[in-house]
Amino acid sequence: MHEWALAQSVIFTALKQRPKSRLKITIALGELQQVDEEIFRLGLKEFAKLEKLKATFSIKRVPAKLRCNNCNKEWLFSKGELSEREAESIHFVPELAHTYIGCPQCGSPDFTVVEGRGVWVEKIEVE
Amino acid sequence: MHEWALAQSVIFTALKQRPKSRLKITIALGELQQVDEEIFRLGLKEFAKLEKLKATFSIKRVPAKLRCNNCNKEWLFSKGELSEREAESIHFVPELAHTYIGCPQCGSPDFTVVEGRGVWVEKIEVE
Amino acid sequence: MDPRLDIIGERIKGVKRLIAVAGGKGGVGKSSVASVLALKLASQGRAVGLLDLDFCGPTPHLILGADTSEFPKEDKGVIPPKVAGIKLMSVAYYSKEANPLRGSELSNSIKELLAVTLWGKLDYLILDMPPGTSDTFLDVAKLLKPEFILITTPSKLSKATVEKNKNLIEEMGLKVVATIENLGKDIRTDSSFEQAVGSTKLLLNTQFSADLNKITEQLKRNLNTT
Amino acid sequence: MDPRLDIIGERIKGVKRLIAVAGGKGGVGKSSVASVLALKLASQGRAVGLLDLDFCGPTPHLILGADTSEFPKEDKGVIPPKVAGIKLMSVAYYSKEANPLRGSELSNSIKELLAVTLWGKLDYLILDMPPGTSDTFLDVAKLLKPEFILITTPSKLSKATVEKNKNLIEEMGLKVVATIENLGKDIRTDSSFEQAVGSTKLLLNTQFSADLNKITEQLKRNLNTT
Ligand SMILES: Nc1ncnc2c1ncn2[C@@H]1O[C@H](COP(=O)(O)OP(=O)(O)O)[C@@H](O)[C@H]1O
Ligand SMILES: Nc1ncnc2c1ncn2[C@@H]1O[C@H](COP(=O)(O)OP(=O)(O)O)[C@@H](O)[C@H]1O
Ligand SMILES: [Mg+2]
Ligand SMILES: [Mg+2]
Ligand SMILES: [Mg+2]
Ligand SMILES: [Mg+2]
Ligand code: NI
Ligand code: NI
Ligand SMILES: [Zn+2]
Ligand SMILES: [Zn+2]
Repeated sequence: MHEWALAQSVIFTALKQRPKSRLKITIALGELQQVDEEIFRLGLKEFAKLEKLKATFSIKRVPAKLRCNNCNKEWLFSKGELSEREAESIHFVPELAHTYIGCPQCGSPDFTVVEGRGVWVEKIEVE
Repeated sequence: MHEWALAQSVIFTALKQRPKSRLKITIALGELQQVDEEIFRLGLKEFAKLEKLKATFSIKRVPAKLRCNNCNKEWLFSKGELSEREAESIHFVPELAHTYIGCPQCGSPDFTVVEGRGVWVEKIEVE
Repeated sequence: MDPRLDIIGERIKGVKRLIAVAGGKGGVGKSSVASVLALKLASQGRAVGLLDLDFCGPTPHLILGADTSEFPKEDKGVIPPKVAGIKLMSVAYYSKEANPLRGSELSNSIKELLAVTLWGKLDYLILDMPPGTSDTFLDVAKLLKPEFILITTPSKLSKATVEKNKNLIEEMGLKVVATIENLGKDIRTDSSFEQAVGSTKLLLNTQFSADLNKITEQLKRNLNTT
Repeated sequence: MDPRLDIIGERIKGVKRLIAVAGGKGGVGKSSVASVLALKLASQGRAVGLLDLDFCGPTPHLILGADTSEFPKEDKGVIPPKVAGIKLMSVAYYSKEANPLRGSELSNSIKELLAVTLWGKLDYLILDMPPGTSDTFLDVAKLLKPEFILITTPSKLSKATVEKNKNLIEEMGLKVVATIENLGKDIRTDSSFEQAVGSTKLLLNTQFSADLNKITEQLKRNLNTT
């Protein structure tokens, strides 16, 4: 479960920022990476315990907005048309969306992930 | 005088946007490119006449703000330490700043031009 | 608004055919083919431009022995200097060092050169591409929509990469006019090539140059029909 | 905040020596040297990782004949699959096609792989670099600060490029441990190499491999002193 590795990175960010306090951490999960939220939450809990970090987590999911650099079309990522293997590849390396997805209007692989790529720490507050 | 080529591109942008009106065009000149404003203005006037575009031009100069990707230091570009030839090279291809300039704090050539790169059309208004 | 994007069309409107010499891998002979192809076409009376787009490893100026000690002349834009009849534009006029440029900066540099270079009337503008399918490739595909000549070597590694890139180019709606095997069946390994580097006169007399006859003729034939 | 940047140090803290195999030009043998060097060190009992960072032209998996049909196993992170004792991480497990990635996307992909790959304890982590001095080069210099082995060929074009890049690396405060001339005085052209590609057993018996003895011994000697 590589969600654990992603969760661990969030705990490291929190430790680096404010190691001693009781924290409220707000995390954005971009839909492009298709993170399994349940496993991710478990990872956060376990790594927080391991590192003796007191924290609560607020997780929001962010739709992945894509914009074509060729024709400016904007659309939302959905793994509808992708094979299991392609979707899983994007789960590991979100940029491979460019390998497996084309602009729905012009077909170009040259698009920008405007938002909703992957794991992002939005806020770390002292509770 | 390659300032004329830059001026011509601005006129083409204006023509594309609103060919028929009398325009007020606001242009930002980033200091990194060291554009000779006098020649640039002359170019704007001549190409506007040639293309039958009625326009006035408001030009503002924007200091070139650089930020190091390695150590986050921010500083302003000045051609102080550059040779004539190096400065002139940056005039033609502003990105060559990365070849000739290093971060004043850590020496890295890996910095971002936050603003003030070159010629930018900020606004085209109908007068 | 970036005014450069609005002038690029004007700058290349006098060009009859835009040809990108590309191929997945580095070191397969892209720059050698691009340079000698330009040289052959120019020596046969065609109006030819050569644009070096490999900012991290510019080479056509070395292959053609161009004098890069002076800046290109200017006249309401930048006039690409002529080398053996070829109008050559390259970052090498402006930098003799390694250019540590991120993709967005390569993208910006390319737009800048395209916006200010005055090519005039050309039969062929040949683009010498860097390896890979990153910013330069994507920008060229978007801004110039050229035809492609792909170069590979006989090696498995090179063939695998060029095949993938051919698929990508065609999926993007662009045309591959030829895939050339260098150091192999189409262009043979030429032990005299390295010595000829730097001299346009010697280059034209190499076996390498002779092996480019077929593609040169193909490009000449189709000039009026496309 | 990008949490990946805070975990990368943790992921490589068990690595004794980080070595980037680079060189300005493509096709000079970077991937061949990186792969066979990793193979030699592993065959001599060293713990070795190999990270393929050429996302637009991945090759070590082809050179080593790695099975990329299955995804790497996971256990609180991604476990790099072993090939002949080498822990190999590559985009090739996740894509068999051309990856049209802009520089910022290459940068993102590299950070992602570095953030999730569990290398464990290694004597050497060898980085197979793409050509050029763009995003991958700049990110590696910044995030990993490796030592560099530079590869060139005897050609003027390649030597000119590698010399420039050596200057750049040293100006950035990083170390070049060796510049190796491939297809020339340090590693000879090996007509059997192409046939050995894909078989780690055959590769170890090539002249190419023998020609890497010197650099292999150099790397082994200095392991405990750095
Ligand atoms: N057919 C050939 N015979 C001999 N040497 C060649 C041949 N093609 C290319 N070379 C040499 O191979 C090297 C790489 O060629 P180059 O054109 O720079 O490749 P690329 O532009 O694809 O990186 C150069 O040193 C060049 O002189
Ligand atoms: N010493 C050598 N003898 C024979 N072939 C070689 C040698 N070094 C490299 N090659 C071949 O040259 C080509 C380019 O090598 P590669 O390692 O992929 O270069 P790079 O990673 O620098 O692009 C490959 O086909 C490889 O098999
Ligand atoms: Mg992520
Ligand atoms: Mg500009
Ligand atoms: Mg080249
Ligand atoms: Mg390689
Ligand atoms: Ni996972
Ligand atoms: Ni000028
Ligand atoms: Zn599109
Ligand atoms: Zn700095």
